Amino acid sequence: MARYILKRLIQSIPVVFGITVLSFAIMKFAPGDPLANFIDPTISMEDIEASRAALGLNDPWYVQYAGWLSEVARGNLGYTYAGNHSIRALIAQRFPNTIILTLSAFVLSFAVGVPIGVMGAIRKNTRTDYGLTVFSLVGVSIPSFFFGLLVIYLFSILLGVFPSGGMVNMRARYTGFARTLDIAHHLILPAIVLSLSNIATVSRFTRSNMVDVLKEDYIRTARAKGLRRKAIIYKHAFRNALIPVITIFGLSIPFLFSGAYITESIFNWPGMGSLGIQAIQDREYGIVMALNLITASLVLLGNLTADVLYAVADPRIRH
Amino acid sequence: MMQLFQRNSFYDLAQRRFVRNRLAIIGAVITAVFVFIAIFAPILTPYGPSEFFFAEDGVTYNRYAPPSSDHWLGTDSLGRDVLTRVFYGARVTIVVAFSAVLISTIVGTIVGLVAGFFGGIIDSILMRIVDVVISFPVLFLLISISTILEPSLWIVVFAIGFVRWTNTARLVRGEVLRIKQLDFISAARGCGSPSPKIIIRHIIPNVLAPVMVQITIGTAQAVLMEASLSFLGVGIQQPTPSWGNMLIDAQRSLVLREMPWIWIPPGTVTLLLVLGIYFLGDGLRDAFDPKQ
Amino acid sequence: MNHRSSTGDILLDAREVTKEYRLGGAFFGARAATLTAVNRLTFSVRRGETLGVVGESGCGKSTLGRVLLRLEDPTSGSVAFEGEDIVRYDHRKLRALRKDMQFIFQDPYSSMNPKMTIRDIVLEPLDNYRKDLSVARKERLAGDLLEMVGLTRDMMRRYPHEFSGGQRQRVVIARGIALNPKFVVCDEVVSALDVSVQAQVINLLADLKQRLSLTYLFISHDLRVIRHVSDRVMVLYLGQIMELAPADELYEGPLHPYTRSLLGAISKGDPRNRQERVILRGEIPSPLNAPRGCPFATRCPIAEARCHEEKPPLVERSDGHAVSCWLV
Amino acid sequence: MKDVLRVENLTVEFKTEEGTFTAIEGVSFRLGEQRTLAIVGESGSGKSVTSLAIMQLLAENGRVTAGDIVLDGEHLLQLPPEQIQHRILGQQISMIFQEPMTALNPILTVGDQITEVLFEHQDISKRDARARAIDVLREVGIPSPEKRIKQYPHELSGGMRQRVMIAMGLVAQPKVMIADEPTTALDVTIEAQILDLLDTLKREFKTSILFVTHDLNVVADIADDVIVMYAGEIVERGSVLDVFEKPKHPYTRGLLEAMPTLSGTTGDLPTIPGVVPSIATRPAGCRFHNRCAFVHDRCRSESPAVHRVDEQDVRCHLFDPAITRESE
Repeated sequence: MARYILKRLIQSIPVVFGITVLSFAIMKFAPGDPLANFIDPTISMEDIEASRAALGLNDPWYVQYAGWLSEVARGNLGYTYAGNHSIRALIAQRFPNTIILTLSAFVLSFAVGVPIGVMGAIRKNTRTDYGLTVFSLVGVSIPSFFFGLLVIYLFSILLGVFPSGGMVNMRARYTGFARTLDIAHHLILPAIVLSLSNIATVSRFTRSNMVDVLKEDYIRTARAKGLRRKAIIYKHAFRNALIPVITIFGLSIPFLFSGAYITESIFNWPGMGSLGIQAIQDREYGIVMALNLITASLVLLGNLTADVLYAVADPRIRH
Repeated sequence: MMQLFQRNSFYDLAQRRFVRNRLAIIGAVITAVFVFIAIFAPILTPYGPSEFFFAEDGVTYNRYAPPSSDHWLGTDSLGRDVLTRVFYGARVTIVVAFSAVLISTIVGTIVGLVAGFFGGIIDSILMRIVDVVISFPVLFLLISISTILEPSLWIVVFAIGFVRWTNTARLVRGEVLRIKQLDFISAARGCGSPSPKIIIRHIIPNVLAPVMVQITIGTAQAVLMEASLSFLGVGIQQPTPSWGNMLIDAQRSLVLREMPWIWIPPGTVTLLLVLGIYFLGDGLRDAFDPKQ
Repeated sequence: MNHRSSTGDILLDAREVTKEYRLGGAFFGARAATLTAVNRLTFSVRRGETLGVVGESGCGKSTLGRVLLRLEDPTSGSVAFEGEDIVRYDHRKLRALRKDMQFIFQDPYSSMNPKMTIRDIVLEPLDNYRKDLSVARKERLAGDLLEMVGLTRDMMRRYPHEFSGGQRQRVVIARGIALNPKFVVCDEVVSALDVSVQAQVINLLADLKQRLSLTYLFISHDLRVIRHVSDRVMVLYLGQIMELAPADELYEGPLHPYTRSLLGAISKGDPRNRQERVILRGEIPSPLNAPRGCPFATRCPIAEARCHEEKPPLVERSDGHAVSCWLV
Repeated sequence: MKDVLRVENLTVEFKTEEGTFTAIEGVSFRLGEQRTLAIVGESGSGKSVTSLAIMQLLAENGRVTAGDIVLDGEHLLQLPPEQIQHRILGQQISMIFQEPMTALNPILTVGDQITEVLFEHQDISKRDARARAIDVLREVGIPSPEKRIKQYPHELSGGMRQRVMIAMGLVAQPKVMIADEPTTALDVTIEAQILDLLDTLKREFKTSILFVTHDLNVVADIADDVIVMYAGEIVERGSVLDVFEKPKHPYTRGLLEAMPTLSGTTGDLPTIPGVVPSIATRPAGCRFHNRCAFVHDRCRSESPAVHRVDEQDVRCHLFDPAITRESE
């Protein structure tokens, strides 16, 4: 088991390296100079050159990469071109908000998706199953921004039960538990929007696994043993069907971070997604690079966790 | 029970199962309708996609006009006909999605075939590259690429193709590894067929079915990606209509609140097209499924 | 078939043939386990004979067949076919060789490409080697082959899944003899078939052998089938030869305790005579940690201390009966 | 002798996309106390469908359309499903399968899979259940059962897994155990062990065995009585001695002759021509007529009745007492 984890860790070293290279490369290919925004017609060419040199923009790419990498390794993500703010501080400010949103969506995806999938499988080819299948297909088909707008239109404009955006009520300035409740109130719509297509994916995957497992020989054995239906479905089928669902854990993470870009911008949620969109518009490559790096690392970590969980759940790998 | 199905190739069988699947047929019809609209947009609507309409005073633009007999779905913030833009938007969406999937399928299939067939160090390198690409959240990567390279239709195509080839590569590699184990590959080797012939005659025909399913799913996802990029302003740019960029206006409270004709139609057609393609893909998968 | 136990010249000669597989990571930290599927086998196949190879799972019989035809490369050892060592053959020479050596697979379901018609399947070897022939000529030839194996020409346009197991196995045989090979490895060719069909295929193979002067290496786990088809029989256990003898000799006077146990364990097919079964205790050890001495020592009813320590050599007696056992 | 299991006129249909097919028709037999009855047949004969129908484990599209199944005086087909599940399956009748690897749940321990049978049907403490599981594992010949009970199926060899299956089948001491090809996936020496074990346990547990197989040699070794099935019908029924020594039905005779024997056969094996018909291609009249050497006009049109000859039942016109025949 320890050896297995070690092996997976070592395998991810080249991937981490690749991630940093790709993050860096994307930014280096960028046309347009971040300094262009600051060119003051009154300052001299020498001054521009001097400030370029100070920012290291004249060095060859590999020097820049090496310098950047060693800084990153020390936890320094650099500073913004404009205002010289610490990127680490900027992201640290947004990071928890994105985690709150994605984590809620993550929990929602599995808490809702798995039962739907199981229900579809055990009622296979009934009206319930067809209904759930169509629901899942709609879930993966609806563009999240459209769904977000529909939800805002319905629940905040027409019904007025949920706020249309933000994370806290700016006017009320709640504190303590009331503040938590307020955040939860703001969280509900974006979490639903972010999780919908993941719910659909999880339920489709769970259903097809469960359908396959129910065809297995050991299910027939369980029936031959005279076990009651519940024991067959939950003890024998469900637990086996759930093991592959763990792989979706890992896959959900990049998916949810992607979704957070859109969801956060629709709901004005102050997270990394909206920061990223802003950074792209401002050509703050340092921020974009840092965000890419952080999310890619989280994804890697998520996949690793999923692999370990998989091994824990499946005795065939555990040994 | 195999002898029940006399005189039928694999595809005849699949076709019969497909036709029996009601959702699949609905999906095929929806997809066909949108392709039809995309091709015949200029005939289906009397207006141009960027044609501005004037109000009755003849001076100001007829902005935000509600649905009427002239403009069945009203006009948008610049006084353009919404229905016309929905029709032309289908063109953009379908061209982008199909091209992106074409690229990703070709690249992904080649990478998957090479990695799976030759194995060893080539396989390890190619698969680590795939690992790197899939570690990035798709939209991050898409946004990064399409902003850096100055958004345009072909950049969007390239960006979507770039993030999607990995899925096909993994799928094809897995299938190749499975097929390589089967006796008929040894048999082909044993009767003197060289590697290129084995790939072309024995492996490719047997990965075709899952790749076809992957193409449909990929197309559906490409439609969503393009719409998302355009919605975020880093995809298809005005004045070219795209279902995604038609929804940008809806982020303004007034439009969202008072003018549903501007944002409901493009959102709904996106949903319909993607749903149709998914129905189609599901139908294909069930039809090809040997377990049935 | 065993009535023609000719002592003709040697067609194929295997010396110390070994095939190892490395399992698990060739990865630092994890030590790679080595599975020795075939362990230094030395034997020869005479022109015109059927050499039966029998053994239980994990004995390496299928690997042996694949290695002899170089569908897989041996880890060490040599294989001489008509006097030439084929282990060092390059691509081109190997291709020429394939014409003379064919493999017929166990599973008639996976040994044909499901997307190809019977015509294309039977034509594939001809397309590769008989470029001199016109398509029409080759098609006629394919039709002849189908008829030769008891099928009809009108099956050419159909697909494998439209046929029963026995019919498919006939198609596979037609493909196998298309190039008029000298040596054919039959790997469990009748194991997947119903009894009533199995006999048909066995007869067909015997008939083809006669007509085309073939030499067979016939691999099976079924001692009865092996007895029926073989001139000589080789008994494998954990990748090593336990006993090699003319079929009658081996079945009537088995020398190795493993051969005796095998023959004792299988049913006589006679309900009056069922008490005589010899029950061999224990299980086949994993080829991953095969015993150091005689591979059979862990289960052998008469094993002595020496058997666990030292590997017995395969000793051939005057009458062509070879045994690898310290106690015989 | 008392009959533990009585099957009368059992008919099973399957609904498929291609229409509704009758898989087995008019199957009747009796299984005596502590007897072993073998159902033997080739693929598509309906032998497995028969056993699954008794266990009410048919696939969703299968349905018993006629007949009666009486287990120890209870008419199973008239019991509600909950009763079958709660009182009958696992408790009074159990079943073991061909592939012990896939028939065991990979993520549950051996002990868990055995004890759950007890928890389901009996009021028993955890401790007692565990003790019973260890006992029964010891009975089926598994060494150090206290350790094995905590292991997962993949940690056991094929033979050991099948022993675990048998332990599971016997732990509740059922009246009948159905064994569906229990040795087909096993090696010869392991097969011998398992057959021997089943024979011993039958006596110890006072259980009757319904043994389903395609292998006549196994039948010769284990059965008291035999049913031969072909294309969904019973064609012959009798004691194992009678059926092996005086086979009546042309199909039974063909099968027995088509098997190569250990004592050595030369030349062509006698064969049954043609292929085993699939469920959709069964011929009219006698279902065997297109492969039968004794076919006459009546066979092609009229389905034969079952005739009593000596101590055997035969479904064949040749044995119709109403017809006086000059030769036989």
